[in-house]
Amino acid sequence: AVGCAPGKAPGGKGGLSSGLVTDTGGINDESFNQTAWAGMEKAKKELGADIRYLESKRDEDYVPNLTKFAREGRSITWGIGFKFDKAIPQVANQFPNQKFGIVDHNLDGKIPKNVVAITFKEHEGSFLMGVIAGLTTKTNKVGFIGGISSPLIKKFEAGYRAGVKAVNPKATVQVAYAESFSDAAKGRSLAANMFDGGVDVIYHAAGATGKGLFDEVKTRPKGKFWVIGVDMDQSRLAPDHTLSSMVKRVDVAVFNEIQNIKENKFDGGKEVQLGLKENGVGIAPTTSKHVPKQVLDKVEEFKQKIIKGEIQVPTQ
Amino acid sequence: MNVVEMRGITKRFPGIVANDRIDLTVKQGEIHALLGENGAGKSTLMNILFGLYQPDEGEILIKGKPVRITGPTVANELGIGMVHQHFMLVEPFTVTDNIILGAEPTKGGRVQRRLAEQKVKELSDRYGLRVDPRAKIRDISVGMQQRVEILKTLYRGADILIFDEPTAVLAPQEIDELIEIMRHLVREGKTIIFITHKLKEIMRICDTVTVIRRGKVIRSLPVKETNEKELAALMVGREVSFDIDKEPARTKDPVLEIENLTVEDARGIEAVRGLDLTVHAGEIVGIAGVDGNGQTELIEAITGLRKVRSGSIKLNGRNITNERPRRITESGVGHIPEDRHKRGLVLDFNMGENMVLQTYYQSPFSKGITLQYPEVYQYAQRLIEEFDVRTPDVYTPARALSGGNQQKAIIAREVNRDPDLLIAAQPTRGLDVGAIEFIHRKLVEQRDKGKAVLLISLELDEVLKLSDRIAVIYEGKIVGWVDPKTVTEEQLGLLMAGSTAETGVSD
Amino acid sequence: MSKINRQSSFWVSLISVVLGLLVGAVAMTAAGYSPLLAYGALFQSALFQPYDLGETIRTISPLILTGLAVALAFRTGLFNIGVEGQFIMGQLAAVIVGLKMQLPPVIHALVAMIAGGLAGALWAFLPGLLKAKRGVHEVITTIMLNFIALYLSNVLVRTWLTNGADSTDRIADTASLQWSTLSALFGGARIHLGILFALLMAFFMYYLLWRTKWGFELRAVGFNPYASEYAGMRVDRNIIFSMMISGFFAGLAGAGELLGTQGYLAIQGGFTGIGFDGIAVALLGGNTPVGVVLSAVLFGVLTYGGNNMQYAAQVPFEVIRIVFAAIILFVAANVSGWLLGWFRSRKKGRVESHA
Amino acid sequence: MLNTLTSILQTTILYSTPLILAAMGGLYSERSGVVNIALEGLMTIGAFTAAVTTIFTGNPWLGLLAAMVAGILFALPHAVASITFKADQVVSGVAINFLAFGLSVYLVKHLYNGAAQTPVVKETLSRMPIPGLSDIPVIGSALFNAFPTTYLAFVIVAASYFILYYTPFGMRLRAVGEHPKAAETAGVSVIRMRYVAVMISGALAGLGGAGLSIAIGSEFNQATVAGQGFIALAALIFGKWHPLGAFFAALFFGFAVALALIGQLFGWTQYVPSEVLNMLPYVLTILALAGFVGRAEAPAAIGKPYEKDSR
Ligand SMILES: Nc1ncnc2c1ncn2[C@@H]1O[C@H](COP(=O)(O)OP(=O)(O)OP(=O)(O)O)[C@@H](O)[C@H]1O
Ligand SMILES: Nc1ncnc2c1ncn2[C@@H]1O[C@H](COP(=O)(O)OP(=O)(O)OP(=O)(O)O)[C@@H](O)[C@H]1O
Ligand SMILES: [Mg+2]
Ligand SMILES: [Mg+2]
Repeated sequence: AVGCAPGKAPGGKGGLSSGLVTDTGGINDESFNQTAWAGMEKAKKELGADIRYLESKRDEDYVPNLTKFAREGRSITWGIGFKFDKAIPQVANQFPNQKFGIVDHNLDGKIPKNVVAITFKEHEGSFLMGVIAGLTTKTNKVGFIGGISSPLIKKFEAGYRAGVKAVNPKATVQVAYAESFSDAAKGRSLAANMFDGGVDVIYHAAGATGKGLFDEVKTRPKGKFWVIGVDMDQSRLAPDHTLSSMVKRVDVAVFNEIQNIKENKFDGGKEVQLGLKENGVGIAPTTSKHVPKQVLDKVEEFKQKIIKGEIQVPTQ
Repeated sequence: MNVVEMRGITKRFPGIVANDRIDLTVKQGEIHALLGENGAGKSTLMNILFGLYQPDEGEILIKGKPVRITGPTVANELGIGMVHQHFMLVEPFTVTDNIILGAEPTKGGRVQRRLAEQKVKELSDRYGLRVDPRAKIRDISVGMQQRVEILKTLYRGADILIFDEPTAVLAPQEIDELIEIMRHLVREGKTIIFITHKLKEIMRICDTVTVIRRGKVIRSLPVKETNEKELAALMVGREVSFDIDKEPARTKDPVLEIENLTVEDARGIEAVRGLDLTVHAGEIVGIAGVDGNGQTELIEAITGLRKVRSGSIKLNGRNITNERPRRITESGVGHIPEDRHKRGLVLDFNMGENMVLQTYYQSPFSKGITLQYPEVYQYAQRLIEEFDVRTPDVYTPARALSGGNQQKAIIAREVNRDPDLLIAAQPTRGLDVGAIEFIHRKLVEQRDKGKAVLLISLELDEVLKLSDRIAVIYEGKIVGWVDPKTVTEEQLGLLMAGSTAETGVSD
Repeated sequence: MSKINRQSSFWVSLISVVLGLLVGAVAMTAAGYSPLLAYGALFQSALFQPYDLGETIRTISPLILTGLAVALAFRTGLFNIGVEGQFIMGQLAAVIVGLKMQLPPVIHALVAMIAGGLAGALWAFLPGLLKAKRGVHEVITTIMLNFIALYLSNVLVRTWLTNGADSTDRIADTASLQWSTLSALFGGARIHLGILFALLMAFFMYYLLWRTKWGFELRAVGFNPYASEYAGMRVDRNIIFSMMISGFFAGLAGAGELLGTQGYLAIQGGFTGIGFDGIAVALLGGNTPVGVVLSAVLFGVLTYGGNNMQYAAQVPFEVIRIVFAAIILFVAANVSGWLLGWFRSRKKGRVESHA
Repeated sequence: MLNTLTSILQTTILYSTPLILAAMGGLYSERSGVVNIALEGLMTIGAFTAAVTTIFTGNPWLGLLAAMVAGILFALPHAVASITFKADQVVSGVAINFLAFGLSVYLVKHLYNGAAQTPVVKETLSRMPIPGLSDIPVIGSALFNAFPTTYLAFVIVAASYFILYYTPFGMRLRAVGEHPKAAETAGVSVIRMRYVAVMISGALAGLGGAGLSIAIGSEFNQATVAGQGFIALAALIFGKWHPLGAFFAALFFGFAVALALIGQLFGWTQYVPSEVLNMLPYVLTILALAGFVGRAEAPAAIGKPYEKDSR
């Protein structure tokens, strides 16, 4: 069945409008939902778009939330996070005249014409984190803490491993999954045990579980124990102990697509992959605070190699 | 001097006036009996005196002074102590802890148990109340629990003691002991208010008796000027016959045959040890014994509620040892359980449902998988009328009935199933004489219809009156058989206490 | 358990609901939001459009079932706090049948539903068994099994059902509970036949407990296991049986959600909370089938409509949870009964003083 | 090897501390006869209050205090409903859970611009080594280089044991939970004892929650407590309503979590998926219950509202 006629399109300059549906993390999750919203706000400021968001309490809420924006006739409706992989195509098919965007999933290549799928090459960014970790470690033991063992998180792990290996073949990578994105205590325990076992740099891709990592490292001597953040620049969680963060520019991606719509350049049915080359992933600006110049140079060198395709970063 | 004067006490509960302008005067140093049917309002009146309930009207004077007893603490301060009908003891606590609860001696915030135990010991020596200060309540006999209750009041310095049906749960020896204790207490200057359904006890030790019926005082008179017959009539409002017209038993084939039975109690200790027992059709066999000598385990073993270690139980010649309760019930066993609230009824079920508790799955109450409620209620209605169970209707939950009526309902259910063997455990505990009379008649009726009846009771009177033969149980064994027509209470008492039989009839 | 099964009258419940909404209004006003705007948005969005109505009914369906699951356990003297885990197991079984079996349309869905119910029943079997045979408190075992179900479902999704993906493929269309005619009627909402199962189970619970001989046993055991044993009933068997029926309901709820609403199973970071909501639904519904259905409707309306409150009035959704809490408290403490009594006595007093 | 032992011990303690505190809270309430399924909600409100207070004042000790006060305040409706209004205790506990969860997240969103979590708490409680003791090999750094909340938990367990079994207050509390009418006739106010017990339970559960947000962790979000209140309840029942029993049950659970975590670091995930490892604590608990713990004797009067005018 085709959805009922779109309601009155919301205002905004030139009728430009965008809706964002968060996953269960909520709008201010200090992660991709928040970054995505930052992109929306930029679109409001610079493009005059009318922007709204809806938070999802449960996975079942994705469809009605997306539908709500679609019925309002928003220029584009976003589903933020890989968990939208089933909801977006479903709603997009119900509303063939509306446009949609999904972040962090390529819908396995079966992307409807009215959908743009944005994915990030987290492995590339993670590779650079591996480079930093591999060059920083004194003990030749580095760690990785994952949230839930899922393909997306494994991508972080794989890139990181490759990065470490590329600069420090002697170093070993200790890996643990908390099987939760919200258990800070578990994150902290894992971190403490890794540190006690001789690890001196830990990278995480574990959401709020990862915050336990910062809690733990803060209590340890400065300059000896390091952590690397993810998604946003997390340096402020432990300014004296954070080497770097692997940032994902969801904001840029979201903004760009809204701009495309405004300029009638929307190109649906395709996956937009954002890697180092597209500035979709990268290293946090605060990295220079603790990471010495020669390491940064090395990072830059690898970055260029990846961009040029000289290095293929594995994804699993 | 009047230590207690209650004037015009009225207490209403929803739908009932439990105490209707009651006057009660108790003199210093006397044992004052309160007598009345079940539900007459005795406990209510005493709960008011002890501060648990507040009267709606009326006043109370203690030692001549008007008082307002707003709670047990106030009652304690006024020197009033109460031994309740249902014991107020904390099971997992020790004797000492129960006695000192609420008035603990402390030092530096810590309970002084050593000191308390010493005090308990002193008190118990002084009044002849034997207890083990360190034993847990759940491990001691009912008699000792009652002594703990008395000690509790004495420890708080009570000199007006209320005993609410203290003898209902005691064996004969224990009753004798209690009576001694009460006399001792009076000699020490205490005053006692004594509630009982047993007229004999009133005649034995009381000075004054006040009879209550339906919440009103009928009469208060010195015990010397009355007799059992008159008291019974006053209480019930009609003549009560104490004797049962019993024809000689016409004994037929054995119905229940138990050989060499061994059963463990809940703690895994052997409670029944190699017991033999036979009950024939057409007779009532009474089991006499002090509480805790394996009676409960014996019944539970026969009815399938407890596993048998060894030995055999046969019903009409068929082995039913360790069969499930349902099979045993179906093969013809009826059981009036000793704890009616725990085993006998589902208090939240209505009377109709309770009346088919064992037979709900049989025709006509069930058809296929469905219950046939109209049939259930019809049947229940019939039983309720036949057995004169006082309940508004069959849809009333069992919880709402008085103890006597609950018991009548159970008896109606069990008797009506027409079992070959009827086990009656404490069938009249806590009931008034009217109800007792009714139940006794029903048991004899069963016998006369050619059924086998096994009666287990702590009430010696009852056992003597109803039984055709009496088996004495001691430490899990039948230690002797006696003929109720010839045996004396003294002889029976001795046997129950474990002294080897010199008299008695053999099996 | 007698008190917990007390049935409160319709008026008492209604007054509690109104009072609960008032509490929510106070919470909103205190934080500077407009309760009128918020509640307006709530009810408007839950009920007025066919699409939303359909989605509201979809929200209600699993709540009825998890509510029934908790209620049935309570009725028989058990506290099944493990509905959440049984729900997950129901989802898991349904997705397995939906993906791995090939069957004709209606039959496929039916088989998947039944598989879900049975998986829930099986997951409840263990706590029932441990309670019956070893006296282990069902509250602990069911709490533990909730977590085990969560991890089990995740590992199976990642390893066996997919090649290391975050979520499974969609189930075969033959297994879907969605019915296009029905969806079309409700503007394309995901309303599905789960609601029929839910209502059917409500009737089933009523019939089982109050019309059959097994129900007689289950209730007797719930009220008084000792008397039931005395009456020849198998107490242990009944405990297991009732846990399993409870789990069956919970499993159906999970299967219905999967086959009707989601169509696939994803790796979960935590519980959905539908099982815990079931506790509240059951308690508010006085543990009767009709009560459960009505309170599920209330919960469903508030839950689905609550999403719109934030959108339309910027009020955080969580205020709805405060409203739930207040309603439950008011019903439990019989505040409205107390108020009614007070009101009547005042009215009576006034009449008398006039006379 | 010794290092591993230390790690396991340390993780055990870290993970069980909040459970111990909440279980002790549950102990008071349930021993007085009031079921406390609200532990989860009380921990939530404690965690929330502690985080917000510490952010505002910069003093985590004030945070702890505020968490206890908030716990008491939130236990009150449970007390009023289930003691005074004689509501079913499970129902009222469930309501408290809803209330605590709803209100805390509602307030977080209100206070912090729609965020699902508080900002990071800067002044958290950190590990406090006890001079001398913390140098003991193996156990030293695990037991005596712990968070203040851990020491508090240990002290509270010991104190609870003493209070329950050696003071008049404890005797009365237990009596009220076993046979309230008996206590009443002995001059103990059942109502007052139960109120006090439920409030203590709020304070301790609040403290347990605070540990999660300002000691082990450094923020409050809706997943901060994530079922630990229920696990504390399970530990209480597992420990048969005894302070030491509940203590060891909570430790046991923490130990199982530690095993699962450390197992990963030893690379056990090569053989079993990490989800399976993370199931370990729950599986072990069930095995322990089924294997050798068995039947638990609840306080006799638990769950029954006390009605003065009844028998
Ligand atoms: N708490 C109560 N609520 C309502 N009615 C009560 C309550 N307590 C007693 N009653 C009613 O008051 C009446 C008097 O009860 P009471 O317990 O005083 O009788 P009793 O003389 O002690 O009887 P028994 O010999 O069986 O002990 C009974 O009809 C009983 O139904
Ligand atoms: N809370 C209550 N509400 C209503 N009625 C009550 C309550 N408590 C007691 N009753 C009434 O008390 C009466 C039973 O009291 P009674 O003392 O006669 O029983 P009983 O003979 O003492 O029972 P038993 O000795 O077997 O315990 C019943 O009529 C019952 O309705
Ligand atoms: Mg009485
Ligand atoms: Mg009585």
